[in-house]
Amino acid sequence: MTKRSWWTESRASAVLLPITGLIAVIGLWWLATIVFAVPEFLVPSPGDVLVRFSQDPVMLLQNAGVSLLETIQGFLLSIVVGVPIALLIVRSAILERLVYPLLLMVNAIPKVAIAPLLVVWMGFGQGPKVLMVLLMCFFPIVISTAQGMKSTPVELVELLRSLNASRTQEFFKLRIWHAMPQIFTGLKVAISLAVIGSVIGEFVGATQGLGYLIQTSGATADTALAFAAITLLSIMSIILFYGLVLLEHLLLPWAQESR
Amino acid sequence: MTKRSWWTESRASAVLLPITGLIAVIGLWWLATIVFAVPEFLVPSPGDVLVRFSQDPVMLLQNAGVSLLETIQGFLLSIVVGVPIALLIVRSAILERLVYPLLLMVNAIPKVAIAPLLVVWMGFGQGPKVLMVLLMCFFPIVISTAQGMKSTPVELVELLRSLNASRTQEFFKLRIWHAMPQIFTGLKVAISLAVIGSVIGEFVGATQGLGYLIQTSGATADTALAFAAITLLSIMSIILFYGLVLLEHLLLPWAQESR
Amino acid sequence: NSGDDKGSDSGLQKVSYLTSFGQFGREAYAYVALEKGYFKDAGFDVQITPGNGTVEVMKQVAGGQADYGIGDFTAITITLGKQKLPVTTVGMIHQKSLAAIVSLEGMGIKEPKDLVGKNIGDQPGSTNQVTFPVYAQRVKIDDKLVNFVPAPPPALPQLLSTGKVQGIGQFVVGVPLVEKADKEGRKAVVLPYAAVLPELYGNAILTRADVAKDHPDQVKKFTGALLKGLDDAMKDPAAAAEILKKYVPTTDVGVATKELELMKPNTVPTNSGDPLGAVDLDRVQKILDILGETKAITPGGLKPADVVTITLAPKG
Amino acid sequence: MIRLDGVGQVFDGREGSITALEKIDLHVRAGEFVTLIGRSGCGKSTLLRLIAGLLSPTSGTVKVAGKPVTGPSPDVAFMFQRPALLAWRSVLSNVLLPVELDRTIRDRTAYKNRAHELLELVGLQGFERRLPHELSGGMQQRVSLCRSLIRDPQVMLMDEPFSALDALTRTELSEELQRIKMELSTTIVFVTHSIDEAVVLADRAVVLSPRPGRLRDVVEIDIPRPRSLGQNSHLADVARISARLHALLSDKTPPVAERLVDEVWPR
Amino acid sequence: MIRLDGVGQVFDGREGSITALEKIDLHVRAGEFVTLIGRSGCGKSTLLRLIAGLLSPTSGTVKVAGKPVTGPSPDVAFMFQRPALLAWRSVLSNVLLPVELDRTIRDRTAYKNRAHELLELVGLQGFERRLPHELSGGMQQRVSLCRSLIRDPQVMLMDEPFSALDALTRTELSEELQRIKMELSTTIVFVTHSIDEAVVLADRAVVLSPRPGRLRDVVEIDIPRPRSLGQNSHLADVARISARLHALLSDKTPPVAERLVDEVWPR
Ligand SMILES: Nc1ncnc2c1ncn2[C@@H]1O[C@H](COP(=O)(O)OP(=O)(O)OP(=O)(O)O)[C@@H](O)[C@H]1O
Ligand SMILES: Nc1ncnc2c1ncn2[C@@H]1O[C@H](COP(=O)(O)OP(=O)(O)OP(=O)(O)O)[C@@H](O)[C@H]1O
Ligand SMILES: [Mg+2]
Ligand SMILES: [Mg+2]
Repeated sequence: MTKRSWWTESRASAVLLPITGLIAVIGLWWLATIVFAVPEFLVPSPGDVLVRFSQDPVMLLQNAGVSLLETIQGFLLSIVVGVPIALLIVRSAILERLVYPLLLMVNAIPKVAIAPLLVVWMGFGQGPKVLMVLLMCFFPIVISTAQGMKSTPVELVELLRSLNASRTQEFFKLRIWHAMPQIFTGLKVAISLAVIGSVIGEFVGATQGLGYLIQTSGATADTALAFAAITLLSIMSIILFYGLVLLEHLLLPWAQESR
Repeated sequence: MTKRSWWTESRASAVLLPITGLIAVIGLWWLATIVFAVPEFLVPSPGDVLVRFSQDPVMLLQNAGVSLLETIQGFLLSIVVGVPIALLIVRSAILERLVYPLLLMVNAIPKVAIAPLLVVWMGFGQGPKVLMVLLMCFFPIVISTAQGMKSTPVELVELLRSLNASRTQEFFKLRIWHAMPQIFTGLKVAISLAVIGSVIGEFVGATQGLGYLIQTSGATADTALAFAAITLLSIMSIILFYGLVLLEHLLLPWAQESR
Repeated sequence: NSGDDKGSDSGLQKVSYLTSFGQFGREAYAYVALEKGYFKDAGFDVQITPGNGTVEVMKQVAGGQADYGIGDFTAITITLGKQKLPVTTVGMIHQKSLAAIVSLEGMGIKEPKDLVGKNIGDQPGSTNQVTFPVYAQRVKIDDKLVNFVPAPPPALPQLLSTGKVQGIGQFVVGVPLVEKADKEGRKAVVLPYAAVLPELYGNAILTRADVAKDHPDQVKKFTGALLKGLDDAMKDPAAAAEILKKYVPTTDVGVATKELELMKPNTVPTNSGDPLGAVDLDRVQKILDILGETKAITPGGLKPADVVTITLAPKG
Repeated sequence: MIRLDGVGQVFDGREGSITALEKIDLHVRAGEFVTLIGRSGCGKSTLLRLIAGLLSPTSGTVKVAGKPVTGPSPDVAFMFQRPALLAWRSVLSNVLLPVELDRTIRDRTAYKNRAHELLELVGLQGFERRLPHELSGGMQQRVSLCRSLIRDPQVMLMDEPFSALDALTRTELSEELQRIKMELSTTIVFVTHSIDEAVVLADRAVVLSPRPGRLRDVVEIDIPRPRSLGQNSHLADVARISARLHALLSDKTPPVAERLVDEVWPR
Repeated sequence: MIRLDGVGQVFDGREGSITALEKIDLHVRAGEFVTLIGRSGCGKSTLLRLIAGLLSPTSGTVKVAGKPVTGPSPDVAFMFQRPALLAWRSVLSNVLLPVELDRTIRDRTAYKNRAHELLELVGLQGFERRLPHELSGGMQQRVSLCRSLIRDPQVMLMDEPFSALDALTRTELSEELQRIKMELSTTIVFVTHSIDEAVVLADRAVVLSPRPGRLRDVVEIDIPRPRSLGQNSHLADVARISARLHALLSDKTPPVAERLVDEVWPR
């Protein structure tokens, strides 16, 4: 039967369940710190983190805002850069074979290792942070867009060809649409990486942002602050992820999921 | 016409073109260092890197071997962990909503920030490195497996249901297979992250591996060594990636690509 | 933000400055100079950015992203021995090295001899690790019998207090942090290198070689202002920590004050009469010799002038 | 065997809901061959999906073998309107899928032989190891047909099984289907667009009216078996009934379901 | 209009190659209505794909309007065997796809009206804004049919356009198709499994032999138009030609292609 219970279908559950999950996770974390008597300087309990957060809520949120902005800028940029690259890759097998090694090489570089380099090149502004986000998250976007477009059924491609569609039309009227669900999968992977990218970017030469906080607090043994920052980061990442899920729901009503 | 030139189809091109691409990249790098007169301490030229490599080829390759092993172990582990999680997620919407926040939270943590924590917990062995690889790369695997399985056509799911297949059979006879192309997309994203994961793992408490080399050389301004290590890393990543491409080709002859 | 980029709105010259690492109490003096207007009086509009360790600071200064920076003199020397980065030092912050091996009570380390057979966590390539062979020689132990475990600086206190390592490479000013990190409240055991290696300097002021050559007056004015901040910070550490807190809200004033107090003896010039920040060429030569001896640099490969622009160093 | 009482089905969509079926009362006896005929979009596939338990009705009840349908059952085989082959499986292993999924089956070789037999019957010998995308549309449909025949279910629901087949193959397969029905007394509900097919195969032909699908009429077909799609010895009978069905299908007046049930319902 | 000379098509697969077509010589005149008939899997779709330029023959040449086919052309419309609708587009915008893709078209509102007209013709009024998955199989096929009719191409290639349609809809649509053909003198190649359809619609019926597909015979049908699928005033003619086609299809002897060409080829 394809019927579902009201609970699975309801909007309330779509919001309440993730929150329950989150609370469960935090509960587990709390329990673990108590049961294993984890010292606070290693892993502070959620309580410690909350206390630390309440000491400087404005400062923490401001820094989170900085990271969020970089994340979103870099993420959008990587869509703008990644999708056209994917188009090229799908368009020509030769180009694909020439371009992939380059992408792989760039992608294989541990970003932490080149963060300082970016600063030396681009200074201490937002530039290198946004670039870092881009570097972190463009690859999943490129690859899932490309694979999605390549998996367009031959039948539909032939339809467009028989209608004498130009290659451009083939991409924008067919392949991109067909690939949408897979593109969203790529975006969902990318968004988490984007968040991390902003943090890694802020490890070097930043004076604000959650990455800066983590860096500073790590070195001042203010573990609670580091965890408060990481928690904010996780929340940011979760919100962005569910934002994408929502967007997918709104934009792709035709993409049926089967369970 | 679905005809292709012999060149696009030939096996030679599948090997030669990527190599050409690679050489082009290296050429560009070389050119850039000359044209912009990039000082060696910032970005050494491929020549410098090659010279540095030839000074210690065995040492470098040995360290690369260590990283490779960790990468592969962690990667396989994350398949073993990730696919069952994806199964659970697809199986139940409620579980999905409960589990995703946890995954997202774990995934959102900047791994560099918790590398020391892993060492504190697990000591200086290979353990924390493999775990780091796992943490880095399980998410793309989970999400692409889950999305791939969810996108199984309703028609085929109904077929299996009408044949009275158990849920387990539905997953192992249908969904997993249908998701295969998308799983491979996830694996391709994951493998690059896995390589980086091993390096980040080696930043802390390691005495061998490419990450250790990068860390050491970074601190002694032996930029050429760092770049030699990064180059090896890239090569490793490229080889692993194309290994997956080959595997996909062998395992999924039915997965047609359209261009 | 290059050296001769004049004419901002306020008529001040925009200058960027890098701390040696992060924004700890030990870096407070720059903020003191900023807060008290010493930089402004000298004609500078200074932007302070946290650095990421000596080598990165050197690269960023050499690459033109920063005009001045702070780095450990030994690390600077070793790096310059390997790579001719276009940087030079124009003054000292620490007249004695802050390098030390730090342990906690009850871990079996009371004196240098106890180090044998122990695990010491440290950042690869740090001053502590690189000069350890010399230190070992002076305290008459075999450096090969001490096992260094590489780990990044932020992880070190955690590794130590969980007993994964029995000692860590740390600056003496880091001791309050180590003690704060240990929730069992154990006291730190400190083995400062300066006790047996009085020749070594600590942090030095870095600038680009061409700036030092073309704009010596500017450099002198800048170091003057910075050292004035250092002087104030040493005279009243608590006030300096408060100033730091203003700029870096995450600062723990207590720890910062303690750091500055611990740092104080190391900033005092060894030759009486020398001003704050002075450089002694003979000592520089001695350091070069020591590093040559341990093969940290090629023996005879560097001359003092390659490392220091002595003409710009503060003089009495 | 199959009993529908006041069954209705409404689909909700973003552009409003569609009433696919309304007040369907139908009883199919055990061993009966019922063809379901009606204009495209009148709800034939939906009706089949309801019986198969792939859909639960928005109103009314569906019973198979006396039990209310709550989900698919092993005794009911369903052949879909589209071939629904698994792209990664060869023709043979697509046909054997139902056997593979049934864990109560011990002796699989017997089924393997049966699969080869069936494939030969539908003219696909030599294609056993091919993948679905190497087949033509009609060949795919034939594979799907073999798959639904591989086990001998009590009830077979077939959604336009012969639509992509040529006249000859169609004739051959309709004979096989009748043979199976007679040997095993399988209950068959067979959707078709072809009046010929409806007449030649069925014990009764059920005519649905277009949207919303209601029962327009049920026509008893009492021509002796075996009958053949091609040459037919009962041409007159076939023609008469065909004309009747044709008229029923063309009729534009809405059916009076209640009255029809009273008249035609076999109680 | 369409000319095939010695056309052959071999598919290579992992399990060996399949010869789908062999030595096909065929000439379709401008404005002619040719039906293509043959057993399932004999190569009808392949032949159509060759003419459409979606496939290039492994041997021989294909010419349309005197020019060798190297790829799809705007003058040739193709209706696929499967509906091939874009899942993310409404029915209306699926129908309008060909217009949307043609950048030479200025006046789109005229086409919009035409689309509504066509949808009404096939009985899909009220479904304009639905998504394909909300339609039944036959409804999807009708949308696909409307799509192929929206522009008035010189050549129309139709692969079993009526296979999922009921008899009535089929009759109505066959009339529309003949009307289009006569008004615009469109050249139509029409694949079908139904001998009736082949006879009633065609000027000539081309019979292919099963694997490898060869031209078995070409039958001229000289019944006056308009003809109707349902009631027919030329019953005797239709019956005669149907019988002929039936015999040709059942014939198990391999065709002698060369001889046939000599006999039947209109030069
Ligand atoms: N892509 C392909 N790869 C391999 N073989 C193919 C392919 N397409 C068609 N064939 C083979 O070519 C032959 C003719 O196929 P085609 O689709 O033209 O048949 P058809 O006459 O249209 O049949 P139907 O009436 O069942 O649609 C078949 O034997 C089929 O197996
Ligand atoms: N999943 C669905 N969502 C919305 N409407 C649906 C869905 N499935 C079917 N319908 C609607 O229900 C009606 C009946 O559809 P059904 O598939 O049962 O028709 P059918 O008689 O099988 O037609 P055909 O002969 O064309 O296959 C149609 O009007 C169709 O639009
Ligand atoms: Mg149907
Ligand atoms: Mg076909």
